[in-house]
Parts: sequence; C-alpha cells; structure tokens
Amino acid sequence: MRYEAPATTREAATLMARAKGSAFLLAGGTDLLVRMKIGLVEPDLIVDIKHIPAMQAIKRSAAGFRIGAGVPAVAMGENAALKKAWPGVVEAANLIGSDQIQSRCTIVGNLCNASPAADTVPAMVAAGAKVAIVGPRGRRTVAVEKVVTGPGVTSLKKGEIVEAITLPRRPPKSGDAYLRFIPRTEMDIAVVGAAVSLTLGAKGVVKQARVTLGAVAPTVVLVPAAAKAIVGTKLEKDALAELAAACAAACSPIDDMRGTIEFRTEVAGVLARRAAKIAYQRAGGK
Amino acid sequence: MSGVHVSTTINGDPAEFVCPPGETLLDALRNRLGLTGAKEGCGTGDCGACSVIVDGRLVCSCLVLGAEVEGREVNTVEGLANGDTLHPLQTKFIEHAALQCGICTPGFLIAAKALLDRNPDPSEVEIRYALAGNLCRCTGYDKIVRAVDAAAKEVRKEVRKEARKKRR
Amino acid sequence: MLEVNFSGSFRDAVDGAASISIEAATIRELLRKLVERYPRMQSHVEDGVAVSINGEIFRDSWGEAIPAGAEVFVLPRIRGG
Amino acid sequence: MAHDKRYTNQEFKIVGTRPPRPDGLDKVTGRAKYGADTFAPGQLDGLILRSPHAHAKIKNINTSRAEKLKGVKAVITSDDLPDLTNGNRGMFDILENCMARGRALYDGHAVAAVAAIDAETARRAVKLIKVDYEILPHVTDVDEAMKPDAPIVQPHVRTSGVEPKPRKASNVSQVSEFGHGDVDAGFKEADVIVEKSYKTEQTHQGYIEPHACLASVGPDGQGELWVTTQGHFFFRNTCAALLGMDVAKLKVTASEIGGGFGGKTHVWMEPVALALSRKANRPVKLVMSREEVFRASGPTCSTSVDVKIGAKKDGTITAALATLRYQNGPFPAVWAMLGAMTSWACYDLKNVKSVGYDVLVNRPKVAAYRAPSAPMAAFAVESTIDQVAARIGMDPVDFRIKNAAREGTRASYGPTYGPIGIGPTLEAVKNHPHMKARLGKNQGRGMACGFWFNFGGQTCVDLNIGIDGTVTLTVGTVDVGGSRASLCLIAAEELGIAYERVRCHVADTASLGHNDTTEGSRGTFSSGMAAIFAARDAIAILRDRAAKTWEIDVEDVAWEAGNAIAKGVAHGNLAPLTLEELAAASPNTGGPIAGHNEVVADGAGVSFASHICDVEVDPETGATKVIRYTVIQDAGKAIHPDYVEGQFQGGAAQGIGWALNEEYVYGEDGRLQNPGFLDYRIPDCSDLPYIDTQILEIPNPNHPYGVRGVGATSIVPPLAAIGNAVSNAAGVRMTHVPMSPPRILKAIKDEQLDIAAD
Repeated sequence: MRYEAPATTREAATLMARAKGSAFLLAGGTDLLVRMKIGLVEPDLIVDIKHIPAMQAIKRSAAGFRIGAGVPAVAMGENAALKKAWPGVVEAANLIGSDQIQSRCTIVGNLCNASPAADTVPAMVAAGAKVAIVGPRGRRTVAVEKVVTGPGVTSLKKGEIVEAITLPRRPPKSGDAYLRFIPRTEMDIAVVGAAVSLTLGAKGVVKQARVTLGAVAPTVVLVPAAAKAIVGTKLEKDALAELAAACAAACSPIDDMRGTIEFRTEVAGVLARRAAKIAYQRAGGK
Repeated sequence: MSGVHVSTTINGDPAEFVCPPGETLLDALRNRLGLTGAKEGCGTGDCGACSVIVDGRLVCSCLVLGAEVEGREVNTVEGLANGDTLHPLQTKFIEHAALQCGICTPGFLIAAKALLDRNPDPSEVEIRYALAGNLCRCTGYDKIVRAVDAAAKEVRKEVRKEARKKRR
Repeated sequence: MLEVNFSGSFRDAVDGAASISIEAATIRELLRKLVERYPRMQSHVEDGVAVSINGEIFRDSWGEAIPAGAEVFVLPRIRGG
Repeated sequence: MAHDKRYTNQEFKIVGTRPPRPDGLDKVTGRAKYGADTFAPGQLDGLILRSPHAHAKIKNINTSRAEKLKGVKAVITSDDLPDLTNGNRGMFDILENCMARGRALYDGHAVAAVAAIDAETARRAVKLIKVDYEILPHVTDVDEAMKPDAPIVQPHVRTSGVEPKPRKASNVSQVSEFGHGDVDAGFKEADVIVEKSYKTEQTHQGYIEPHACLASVGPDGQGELWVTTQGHFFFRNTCAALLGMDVAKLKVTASEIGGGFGGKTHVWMEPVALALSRKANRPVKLVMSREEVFRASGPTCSTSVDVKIGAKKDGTITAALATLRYQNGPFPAVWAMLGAMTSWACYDLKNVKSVGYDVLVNRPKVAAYRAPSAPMAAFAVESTIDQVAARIGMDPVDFRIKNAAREGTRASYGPTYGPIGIGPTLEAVKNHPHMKARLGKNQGRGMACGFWFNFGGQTCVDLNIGIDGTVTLTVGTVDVGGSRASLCLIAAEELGIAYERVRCHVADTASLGHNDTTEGSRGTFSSGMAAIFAARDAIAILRDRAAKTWEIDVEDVAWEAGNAIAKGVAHGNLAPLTLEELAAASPNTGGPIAGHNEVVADGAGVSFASHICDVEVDPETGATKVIRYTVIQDAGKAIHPDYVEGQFQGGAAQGIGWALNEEYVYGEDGRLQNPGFLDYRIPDCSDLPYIDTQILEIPNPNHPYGVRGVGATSIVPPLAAIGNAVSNAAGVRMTHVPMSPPRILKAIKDEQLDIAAD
C-alpha cells in the first residue's frame, strides 16, 4: 500500500488515473478507514487531499459559496455567513456523527460514499448545489443529484475528483431545513431524512420550493409533487397534509435493521412537514 | 510494504515513528510510542475511547492514519496534566466518582477538554451532546456530566485569575 | 428428621417428590444421604447445588449445621453477572 | 479461625464516607493497564478465523498456505486443543466454544487461529486458511427452535426435568418448574384474569473494553496469562484443565478491567492464546475486535414469556403463572431456570408457578449479564401487574404494596425470606416527589420492581501491616467498579485508622488463595467480609504485641480507635500504644504483623429495587425520550455511597438501552447484521437524563456490616418501568423489547385502526 499527499488537484487526479489496483481518496477518512478496519476494502493507494490548498477553504463570491472537498463539517458550522445563507445544508453537515467525526468528515465524502442515507445529500439537492469535478480530461460541473447513481455507485469516471461543492447565491426571503429520524439522539445513520428549501413571494406565500427525501430509495429523491403542494400557500394545514402525502407516495424504501418500509414511508411525510415549517420560518414567513 | 516516516509533535514533545501506510494513529500511539492511554473500543469511530486532539480538533485516533499527523500537533490524555498538577477535569473525575471501570475515561477527558477549550461555560445539554461520541457502559453518564460541569467552574476561575494577572 | 424440599428441576431426580424426610445434621450429610438414596442426584450435586436453611442460601459451606425442624430447600446453584 | 458473620449493628466512623478511589489517578492519566495495554519481549500478534455460517459441518481445514507465509509462527485448529475433559460435558462445551470441533455452531464460532510477527501478517495468514464447510440448516429464534421440525443444534441433548426421560434429541435442554399452592384453584377465585405474551430480543453487556490477553507458555509447561477478566482464579483453573497444565504452573494476572457485567466471567479465547503461545514458544497477544466481541462473546438470552395473573377486586393476587422460554445459544445452560426462579420473587403469593424452558439455537454461547435472566422475566411480570391493577381500578403502586413479599413470605422459588427490602422500596416510591411531579403532553410515567439473589462464595484476603503502620490489603476479587475504595474503608474502619493509611491491591493467582469470580454482586460483600475478619485477625496479634511490650496479660489489652489500650486499674498508668508504635517495634516483638482470612461468604442478602421513570413519546414517529428516572434500592449498608449510586445509575442506563434500542439482529442467513456500536445502539450521553438514586439500608443479618450486593439488581426493573411509562404515554401496551420507534409507531397505528374498527 502507498500513501500520497499531493499539493494540487491535478497531481491527485493523475495519481488516481494512473493507479493500478484499488485507489482511494482520503479526506476525512470517516468512511474509508471504517471500511479498511472491517476488511471491506484493501487499498493499494491512498491519496490524501488535505494538502491541496484549493480544497481546504470555504469561499464566498457573487455566485454563492464554494466549499472545498477537504473542509471538515465542523468548519461549515463555524462559518457564520454560510450558516446564515444555507442553515439547512449546514445543519445536515453538522448532524453527521459525533464532534470527533465532525472534525474530519466532509460533505464531498458524504456525497461520494454514495449511501442512500447520507445526511447532507438531500439538503444539497434541495439547495440546488453544483459539484466541481477535475479529471484527466479537465474540469466539469454537474448538478449534485447527478453524482450518485445507486447505493455505493457514482457517475465519477476513473481519475475524476470532486474538488468542491458550490451553493448558489441566496435570493432574499429564502430558507432551508433538514431533518432526519434516528433512534438515538446522536451517532446513528438516518432512518429517514427530509430537506426543504423555499423562497417566499409577497405576503409570505411560498413562491418556489424544492423538497427532497433521504433513505427512502436507492438514491435521494427530489419530490416535485411535494414542492407543488406548498407553492402558492402559506403552509396551511391541508397544504402540509398534501406535502406529506406526496412525500409518502414518492417513497420506495426497503425493510432493514434500521427501519421498516411502513415506518420510513410514514415518517418521511412527517419530517418533510416539520422541515417545511422550519424553512418557512427561516425565510421570514409567519 | 514500505513504511512511512512520520515526524510530529505529541503533547508538546517532538516524536518520530515509522509505520505502514495503512496504520491508524491509534495503533501508532499505542504500539510504536507506548502511549496506551487512548483505547480501542470499536476501531470504527463509534465509541470515542481513542479520542485525541490533532491541531486543536477532537478526533478518533482510530479514524486517522499515522501518516496523516506528519508535521502536526497531537495531544493525548498522557499530556493532560501540567507537570505534577492535574487538569481540573482529572481532579473532578476522581472527586465525583465519574469513573467505574475507567476504560472510557481518557476519551471522555479529552473530549471534555476539547469542549471546555471552546466553551468554558457549557449547559448540561451542551455537555451531553459534546460527549455523545464517547460511550460509557458503567456510569449512566450522571457523574461524568456532573464532573465536567464542576471542572468547567474551576477552568473559569483559572481563566479569571489569568486575566487579573495580565491586568497587573 | 428433616423435611427437605426440592425445586422443580430436581424433582425428577428424587422420583418426582416435592419433599422427602431425611436424617441429617449438616449440609454435607444431607447431600451424601441424598445421593445414596437417589443416585440421579449425583450429577446435580456435581453440577452444583445450593441449600437454603431457614431462608439463608448456602452454596459452598457444606459444613453448615442444620438445626432440627429447619426449613430446608435443595436449589440449583445460582450464577451471577 | 471461626468468625461471627452476624450483623453487629455497629456505629460507623469511616464506612459510609466518600473518599477518592486508590486507582483514580492512574485512570485519569492513562497509566492504568488494561487487557491490551501490556507488551512482552518477542511478542506475537494472534488472530482467530471465525465461521461465517450459523451452522455448518467443517469437512476440512487447510492451513498449509498460512503456515508457509513469512512471519507466521503458529497456526492452530481444534487438533491443537485435544479433549482432556474426560467426560465433563460442561468443560467440553467451554472447549468447543473456544474452537469449533468439526461443526461451526454459530456465526462467529472460532475455527482456526494464527500467531504472527505482526497484526498485518496475521491478517494475511488468516485469509490463506481454507475451510471446507457443508452448510447445515440453522435456527436462531427461541420459539422456532422449540418446534418439532426445527433443526437440532446438539444431537446429544435430551430434555432434562421431564418424566419419562425423552429418547429423542431436542433443542429444549431443560425444563424447570418452581412454585407452590394450586394455581388452577387460584384462578377460579379470581375476579380478574390478565394473560399476555411478551418477547425480548438478545442484548450484549456492551463493555467498552474488548476481550484481550497476553499469553506465554514455555516447553517446560509453565505459563503466564495477563487478561481482562472478572475472575482470574476461575480462568486459571479452566485454562489449565483445558490445556493439560498444572494449576500451580499457570500464573494468571487480572489486568484493570474495562467493564464486564458478566461477559468476562466466561473463558472465550484465552485457551486459544495459550495454545498458540505453546506452539510458537513465544508470547502471544490476542485482542478481539468489536465485531468479534459481538459475534463471539456471550450476549444474554432472547426470550419469549407468557404471564397469567388472577386477582380479586380488593387487589389480592389469587394466582400467578409464568412460562419462560430462554435461548441459551448452542450450549445447555440454566438461564430460563434462573428466569423462572426470579420471576415472582417480589410478591407474596398463595398460588404461584413458573416453568422455564432452556432452548438451544445457533447463536453465540449465552453469558451471564448483570442479574442474568431476571430483567426479561420482570418485564413480562411487571407489565402484567400494571394491567391487572388497571383492570381492578387500583393504583399500581398500592397494588404492588398489597401483594409485596415481606419477612416470613415463602419465596416463589422456595425458601422463606428473612428481613427484605421490597416493601420499603415501594413505600419510598409512593412518597417520592418524582411520583407527584406533573407530566407534559405525550409524557407517561411508569414504575416497576426487581429482584436479585446476590451471593458470596470463596474468598481469601491478606492484610499486611508495614513498618510505618500503613496497611496493605491484598484481595483476589477483581475490582470492576471501585471495590478497592470500599475495601480500604472497611479495613480502616476495623483497625480504627484513616482511610489514607490503607491501600488495596488485587493479587495475581500466585500470590493469594483461590477467590471466586466477581459476579452476582459479590465483590464488596465477600471480600469485605474477609477483610473484616483479616483485620480482626491482625488486631488479635497487635493486642498480643502490646501485651508483650507492657508485660501484662493479653486479656487486659483492648483495641480502640487504632490504639492498644491497657484495661483495668492495675494498668491505668500505661499510655496507649498506637498502631504506628506497635508496627515500628514489630521486629523485636515477634516479627511482621499480618492478618489473614479464608471464608466461604455464604448468606448474601437478596436485594430488591423499585424504579420510576417518565418517558415522552412522539406519536407521529414513535420516538422516545426518557425525561426523568429514579432508582430506589436496598443496599443493606452502603460502604462507599458514590459507587453504590454508580451501580444503581449504570444498571438503570443498561436497562434503558435494552428497553428502547439495543438488540441483536439476525438475517435469514443466520448471520448477525449489527456487530458494532453504530447499529447496536447503547445509550449515548445525550440520550439520558440525570439518574436520581435513593439508597435504602435494610441490614443483611448475615454480614457483619449488614452489606448486601448492589451491582446486579438495578438492571432488573428498567425494561418494565419503561414499558409501563411508554404505554401510559402512548396509550398502547408494548409487549416486545426493545421498544424501538418502528415498533412503537406500529403499535400506535394498529391501536388507531382497532379504535376505528370498533
């Protein structure tokens, strides 16, 4: 096994592209080292990206926010501007694991690990996040929902590396929220997750919305019907009921040790409803 | 397999070791440097018994590669006391009987130190969530939370004392 | 003469009796005579039994004296955590 | 020498105070050495290959490629652990659990092991071992295993405790019945009868320190074992027997122990480490991963229990019946029997019966877990008690008080109780402010009672007085939770000196006589008793030395508050001699001064607890939050109250985890799906509130200080207390533990459908 810590994204991409055998990127390592420990993977090459300056910072620009692939979740919580603009994405990132995990885990790692239960992905999809990818054939940018294609599977090609996630600039009177269900208060994998991002128009009426669900299908589900249910409303009771019903209808979960189909379907609607209310308040709605 | 040569700083002192590229910081600390204060309870980041602080951030040393701490600052339970003076957390853990078997204690002390370093006046809820990554099976956490709360008071006293000294 | 009571798991070894009369001054004598009379008690005694005398449970003190007319139970040896 | 074990009702000066524990500093500085914290010259790393199948015939094991790998020093299979148990089935089962012999009996069963120069080489070597399995049908559920067509786990097992003795093999290894009176007649007298079935899933002790040992055996047949264990003397005897070593030639040292709760009362892999070391002629360190701990070191039983209670309108229970089916793993044990013995112990019952079925399945060997078997029985009984109280419209606490066992009650398991604490704990519940606190929306309150026998057993203690008068107390019971502090208090109390003048150490097996394992809450009870007698032994010598010094009759010398006092007018002018003075003079008054005691500490007092808890349930998700929790338990006498409270709180927390989220999940393939702390969910710090405690002291008449065990009982009531609270909060009766959110939400939904249907 080899350990490399390149100084540029290009070098990293080249190392990954040329690697023989199994090569893995190391950011926070909170998934990779666990899989190594239980013998699921035996890397021949580990490329540590934490020495690549471009990947270590959260940058704010006219276009919005750019979060480097090496940025630990805890740093997102410490960034006041990011927290103010995208509280839902930040709370999703900060829900991952313990303080110990927070110091290491990254949203790019959370994305590329491609778990259906990833906490940050529903929030990022709801937020309309974009992914900056660097590969042997140069750069490309894709919508975040295009990256994960199935449990443990991504659309990234050999040698392609995610350099950063970008979150768009926030229009006024906007808010987002992420809620997940876990049996304990901490340390668990989401049994169900729901994210809502919305923007209000005149008189606190929802003008635009995106609703997503996690852990209820092989990949994160964007639920346009649920968004439609609340657009043009002030989240009145029946609008929320319609939102919940739309979410339940969009679920195609599995029975496993963490939850049943019945449970996930029921709770998806409940969480979406609660998340919508929080997002609405954050947008300044009353 | 060729080892990685690592130069780092542990509890303020320079340290060097050679380890396989895939070896965790926890194994390097325990098996190469003789620092067995950090324990392996799970090896998967779920119990916190291996907690250490790297460059000011609380981590599970079982989820960090030894190779990663090249040029970094590592703090472990062995460095918590200041010479022959125990850290207030250590004193209060003993006073409040905050340990029974004691296997999780080093991890709790380190996690609690990371908390008090950034927030010397935590509420009970803040203490409980800051320690949620550390499992204890003996105490039901009651006396641990009380000990951290008591230690926080001590730390605040010391901070005030320091401030007064500076003013003079 | 002692009235010695048996819990369920031993009754088949003493031909289904819930209690029997036996002459014994100590736990050792009681167990010896039990095995003499009911050979199938042997394996139970080897696996470990406990004897309660007037409510106090003895697991190892076979020298313990049994007062006349005492309430005596032969119980399975208890394990702990 | 004989000692008076009776309760002496003495006034205590030091016992009952809360000084710092002697091992505290080492444990807050990282210096304390646990099972995996020691190293030996030339040490090898051991690793065990485990079966991925729940039940399989092992047709062949090919180790040749592993043996050829550079750096591999030993590879063993069951061939290297020949059967020396000559017909002792219990010992053979231990041996077979350490290493499969032709059959893998559960997912995780050891089939081979290697010792190599480092962990990485050992890992590669294990991968090179080729095992040829023939997969056999398996059964993991207790009720399934009892069906006539179930796969047979142990062909040699015939059900014991039934007449006529069966000829056919069965997964039911034992049937045990307890009780008295006539339950059928009793049910006829009842105005109200409630009958209900319950299930509890398998849980693990969850000690944070995995099993670990360092074994060293030489060709001369001598060996040493450093190991994390609750009973190093038991480990020595067992390992020596299994490896054909002389007991005297195997020295076992108990490391600091990182939690046990019963899980470290059993030998799991230590004989394998010794066999590897013997074959390699090098020290071998063997440490389980967390996954191995879950898959291959004993959890407690999963159970299925039916309870039927009949009562009169006035609240008198007329009959009580329990049928308990406990899964033991693949080896016969007595866990259902224990459940049957404990199930009704809290109550004074005219007609009572409990029948236990011990059942074999393809899961890991079941180990003791804190008051083993009692919590599941209590869940079923105490849940039903609440339902009966509701049916006759009586307050559940009053209903329990009316039927509570008391001194003179004949216990359901046979004997008649002496002075006991169930009544007082219930009265304390009734008067506790917790019971009067207001509940919020979606919150419910529940309470429940629990019982554990406690016991003492073989104990041996040395007490040596140093030249400066300080005292070294040497015990052989492993300190699992602060007992060294309690034992120092006891020795100081007897000698009349300061706590700081006594230090307590746990001796290795070469330095002290046999001590039984620290289990069943015996540590402080039994070593405390032996420490008292050892101190009195030393005091007799001290008085003799004083008499010699004064040249008076020893009968005229008394021991008071750490001094020898000359009694009587004749000696009125003699100044007292302090312990320090006598110690300093000892070389010239007869040499070293020491006390010693060997005792079988029988007569441990049974203990009872009552718990109260408030739980909030989210009716939309089934999520639960424990809002408030109170433990009330009889300790007999609390030697060091901090550590008594600690035992109460720790047991309650384990019970809360068991009640709400902890469970072994097996797949159709018979493999454990959640062998880690991520999906085996023990409570986090943020899951629990402060746990209030109230210590009652109803002295145990069979202990000089009135001590009862305190460790075990506190895990017994929580399952039922939480179950009663949840059903009061959510309006549905939960009968399946753990009461996880999916189970609670389903129960709520089903209830709504039922109501809609009516």
